[in-house]
Amino acid sequence: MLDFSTLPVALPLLWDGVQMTLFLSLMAVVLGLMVGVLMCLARLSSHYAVRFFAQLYISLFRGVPLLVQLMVTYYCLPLIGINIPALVAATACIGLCASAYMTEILRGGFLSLPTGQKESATMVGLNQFQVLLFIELPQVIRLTIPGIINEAILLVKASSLISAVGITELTRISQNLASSNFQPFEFYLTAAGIYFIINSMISAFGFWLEARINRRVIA
Amino acid sequence: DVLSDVKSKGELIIGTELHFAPFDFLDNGKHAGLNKDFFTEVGKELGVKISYVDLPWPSVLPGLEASKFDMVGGPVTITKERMKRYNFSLPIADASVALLKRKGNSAVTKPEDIAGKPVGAGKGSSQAAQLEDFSTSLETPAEIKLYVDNNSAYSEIMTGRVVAVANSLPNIAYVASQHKNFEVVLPPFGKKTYYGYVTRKNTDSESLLKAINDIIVKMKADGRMEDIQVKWFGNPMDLPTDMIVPQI
Amino acid sequence: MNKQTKESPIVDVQNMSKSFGSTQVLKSVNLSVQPSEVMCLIGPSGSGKSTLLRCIAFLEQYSGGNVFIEGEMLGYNDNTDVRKLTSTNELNHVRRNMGMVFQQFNLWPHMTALGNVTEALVRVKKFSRREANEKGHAILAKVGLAERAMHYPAQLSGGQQQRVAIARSLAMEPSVMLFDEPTSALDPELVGEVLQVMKDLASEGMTMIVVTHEMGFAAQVADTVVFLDQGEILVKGSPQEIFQGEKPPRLEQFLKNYMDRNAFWE
Amino acid sequence: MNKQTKESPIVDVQNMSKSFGSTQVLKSVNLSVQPSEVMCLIGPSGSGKSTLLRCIAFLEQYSGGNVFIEGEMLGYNDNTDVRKLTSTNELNHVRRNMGMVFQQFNLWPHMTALGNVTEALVRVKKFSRREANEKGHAILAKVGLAERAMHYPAQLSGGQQQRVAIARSLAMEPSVMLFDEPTSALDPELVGEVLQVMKDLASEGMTMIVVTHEMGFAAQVADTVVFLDQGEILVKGSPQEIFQGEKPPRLEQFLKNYMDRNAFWE
Amino acid sequence: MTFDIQVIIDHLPEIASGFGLTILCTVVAALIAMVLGLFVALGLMSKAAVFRYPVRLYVEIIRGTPFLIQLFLLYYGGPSFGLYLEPIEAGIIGLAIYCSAYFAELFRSGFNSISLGQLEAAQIMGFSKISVLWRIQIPQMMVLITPGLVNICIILGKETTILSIVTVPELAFVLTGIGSETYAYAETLTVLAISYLILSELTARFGSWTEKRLSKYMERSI
Ligand SMILES: Nc1ncnc2c1ncn2[C@@H]1O[C@H](COP(=O)(O)OP(=O)(O)OP(=O)(O)O)[C@@H](O)[C@H]1O
Ligand SMILES: Nc1ncnc2c1ncn2[C@@H]1O[C@H](COP(=O)(O)OP(=O)(O)OP(=O)(O)O)[C@@H](O)[C@H]1O
Ligand SMILES: [Mg+2]
Ligand SMILES: [Mg+2]
Repeated sequence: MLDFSTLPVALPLLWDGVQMTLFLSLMAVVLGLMVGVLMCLARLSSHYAVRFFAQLYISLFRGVPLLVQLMVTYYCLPLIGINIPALVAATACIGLCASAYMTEILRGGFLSLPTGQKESATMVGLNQFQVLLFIELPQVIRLTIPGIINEAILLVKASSLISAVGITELTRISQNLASSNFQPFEFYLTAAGIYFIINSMISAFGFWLEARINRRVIA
Repeated sequence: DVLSDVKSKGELIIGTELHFAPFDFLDNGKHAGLNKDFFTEVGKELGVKISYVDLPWPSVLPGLEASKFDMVGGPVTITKERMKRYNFSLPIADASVALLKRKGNSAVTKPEDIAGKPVGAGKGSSQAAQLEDFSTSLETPAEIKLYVDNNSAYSEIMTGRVVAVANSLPNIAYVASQHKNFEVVLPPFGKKTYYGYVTRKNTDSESLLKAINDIIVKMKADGRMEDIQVKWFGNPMDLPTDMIVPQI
Repeated sequence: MNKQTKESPIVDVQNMSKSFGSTQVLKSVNLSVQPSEVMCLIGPSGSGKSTLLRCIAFLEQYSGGNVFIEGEMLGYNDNTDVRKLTSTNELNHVRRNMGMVFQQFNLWPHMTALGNVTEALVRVKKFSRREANEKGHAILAKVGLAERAMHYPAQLSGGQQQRVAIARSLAMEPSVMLFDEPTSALDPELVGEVLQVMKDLASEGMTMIVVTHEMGFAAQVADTVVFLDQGEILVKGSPQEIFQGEKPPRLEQFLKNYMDRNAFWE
Repeated sequence: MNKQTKESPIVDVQNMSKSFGSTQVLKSVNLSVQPSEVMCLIGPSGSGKSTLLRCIAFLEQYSGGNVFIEGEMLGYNDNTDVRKLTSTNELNHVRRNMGMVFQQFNLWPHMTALGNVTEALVRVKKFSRREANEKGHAILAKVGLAERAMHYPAQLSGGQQQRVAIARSLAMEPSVMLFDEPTSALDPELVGEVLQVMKDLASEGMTMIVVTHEMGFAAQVADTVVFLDQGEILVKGSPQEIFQGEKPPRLEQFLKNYMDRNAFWE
Repeated sequence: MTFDIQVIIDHLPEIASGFGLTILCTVVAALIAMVLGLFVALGLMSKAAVFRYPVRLYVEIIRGTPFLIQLFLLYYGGPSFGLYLEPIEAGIIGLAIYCSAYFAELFRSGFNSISLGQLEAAQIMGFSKISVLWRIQIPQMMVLITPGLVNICIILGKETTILSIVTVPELAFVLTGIGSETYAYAETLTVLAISYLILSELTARFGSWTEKRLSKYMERSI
């Protein structure tokens, strides 16, 4: 019933889509982690205003659907004179949206560290920034690897929304192929398979990383 | 203005959606269709490179307004409402509504047979609006289902959730010619409508619109337009040569 | 074993008081520790031993009184009428004289034993990695862990972890070491090795303040034993005075409880 | 204090052995506990005390030998040549005779003290809530916690938590209680209250097996003290025999370590 | 482009019904997904490999592929296997299946976080497995995983926008429709953004309220 005969022709196109999907997801994870760390610090700050700002940021970027964020950045901002290239808009939106989730994931990590760790670092004279960078962050990242990997998988899938700003990635290519050949099932199944492979690799990487780190840290 | 900008950067950027055979689609993995052929000629006439931005349909008109590209090169049905907001080129194809059904389905042999039955159409399309009008004129109105994506709608004919899908004749004719499970229910119904290309409604864009219209006229005169029509519709299409007053 | 001379004290606590909310946990405590003195703090649970130690390290802000470390005022600027917290820099400047060892070791699990010991040398004292490692190995050897330098905390027994924690503090060459029940979280079998390291330190002349429930250690190693009860110093004296002399009833009761639990040879 | 009579034993361990992977942790242990007997297991860390207790509760499957609880075989059916695990029902039937108290209390944090005590009455013994609460209050009163019935574990001190844990076991009216270092996780000051509850139980005639590092308790309360070393029973006898008699060198060393740490009155 | 609030006011009834449908789908799907997720989690932790591996594969496939594609295959592909679903049914079932995989992983982490000792304490008192699950494990787990549950519920709420591909007239479907009819893009996008903001804010508030209620016993008051 299914007819995959057109697939060989389509594969190079799908490969282009895969590359774009991977590129965007990677950028988003990196941006999301960096902004996430900053926002997390803001969220845990002792200054009310800073904390409030972080809370607002999280509500906004976690609450508004990514598609809407994309549409607003790309199609509404030009109306007030801000013109952002599609790729930048897409990376920024996915990255910032991811950062809101990362913030919460990382916050859990920071809160779960025993306070004694910080105290012992203070007592040997490390300053706040050094404690954060050398003592806390590496542990937080280790503790939150499963959450981060989860988020990375969600990002790979969320990247399908960026076709709304004219960037062609895996889902869009599959849709184009599906409608041009009138074979939606074949191409959607193929796309699903590709996503599955990508995401399995990400989660396998996560397990590997966790095992590698935990081998030493948890006896 | 837009035309001189296009010429100075040597590139005309077209926004469209590659989901709409025979105007824009992927053939063996490459962009093909009537629009592609037409704009290739435009490129030659203006001496510029043509590039395309592929967008989901709900993003196409917002994209035009936000100046993300120079014009919409996907065919848009010319309507009164839309003309208030955008400028249209001369008609480039017939957009009259017809029905697509499962091959051999004897329950629907003429448009009126859809009375009381589930029928699909593209959400927000002028064809959907026409179907709506037509349906209310029937004794028992049809049950209209709106789809975000034409392709899903066509799938529904096979799942049996709808008996037919209304869309523009050129589109469904092409679908039927490519896919042995479908056939077109003739004749078309509703008011006569046409497809045109769209530019922004401002003075900057007028020069571009005029250039496009000039090329359409020129191509009609030298027969290039007819070649393209035969290639994609199977036969030449009779189109008005002046700007029309839309009936809907 | 009385090394007490009348030099200027290393730690000088004057009238220190501390409240958490409305409950006063320390009530005007006076304490001074001379160079090379080993002071043990004993007392019932909740009497404020940990709080006192943590205030001396300024991990808690004391609410009244003054603390001087090697003559420098800790934690506050007192030039004006209004008390003002010192800057982090000034605080670290005073704190560089102190090392602290916690009940829960608080090693950094993502670094090896050597990493734990050298981290501050590199970050704070700006040693090169090579110098730091050299020094780190030497100190680990001193606490009997030369072979365990490349082990992560999770790969070490509790006793070994606590010895790494001691080494980590020693690396910064503090003039006084604070210990908060360093053996309470250890399996009984592992207590000995940690106490041994502490005894060695004491005999080398390290100044130490030790909160402990190990009466044997207090009796054998301390120069001064301080019995704290309900946030006040009830008795202070040499081990002989505390354990054998005339005792106030609270101390008597405290020591009797302890003996009852452990006596099996009468 | 010797209540030992030659009735049939409540717990009878015959030739029990246990391996984790390739390491044998228990080597052919024989042990029998008479009604109302209090047996204390002592020994160095890692000697297999916990493992022995857990095998008696069948929380670990022992690999060789037999265990009988009130004459019933525990954990396996031995009718055929091939050993077969019993069904959960049969296991629960034998286990209803045992209560166990753990080092880490293992209270259920989402239930009040009363909830912890009554849960099994309701779920297992099918008491009505009202009956269960009545009985629960009575037992909590017995361990001195009448007023704390509605407190959650997090609102109780360690000593109080451990007493709730004991009450929870008592509620099921076991004929033997197993304790695995019930006071090791407690602040020294809180050990007394838990030991007191255990002493009371012993004097009421409860049969108990207690793994402990509290030599004072063992000396004062036990009928039999068993010294375990490297998975074998090295010595077994009355407290007098163990603590004052002729000793094998391992036990001598073990007790000497213990005394050194705690002696402050010589 | 001007901001014309009148467009929104004119279409308020449609928008309200779209929003209602979005909430309905979110809530119903979340409830089904939690129950389903619990069973999947039990499967994931089963000692029998014949159970564990297929369930693991289920989770990986569901988590690894986009919801859009799953829903498309369910709704448009289902009839080939005799599975005819109404759009809303398909939407809710699709969402529930999709989120069950995420919930399952969350539940699994929750189960793992409960100390073995607590289970042993119950075991030795003769609790049945069901009693242990229902009285000991689940109540405690909820405290730990509520933040995660809220996260997934928020994601679930936002995934409802995808139900438009199966013609469920939820909020995004209604609003993009209004947008393409009236060209009021900015207005409709704003309404969409605000509505989802409200929805996820409500979810988050509900989450922290539950968290507070659940965790009263975790607060240390001594
Ligand atoms: N952060 C805090 N907030 C409120 N009260 C506190 C805090 N820390 C300690 N306390 C209270 O201060 C008192 C003294 O506590 P501290 O920890 O100093 O006692 P301790 O002598 O070290 O006891 P232990 O032997 O159990 O360690 C106790 O009543 C305790 O409840
Ligand atoms: N689940 C397990 N897997 C592998 N080895 C184990 C396991 N449990 C215990 N052991 C090993 O069995 C030996 C005996 O352990 P056990 O816990 O019974 O000692 P113990 O006498 O109770 O010590 P402690 O006084 O420290 O509690 C130890 O060497 C331990 O490492
Ligand atoms: Mg303390
Ligand atoms: Mg043990």
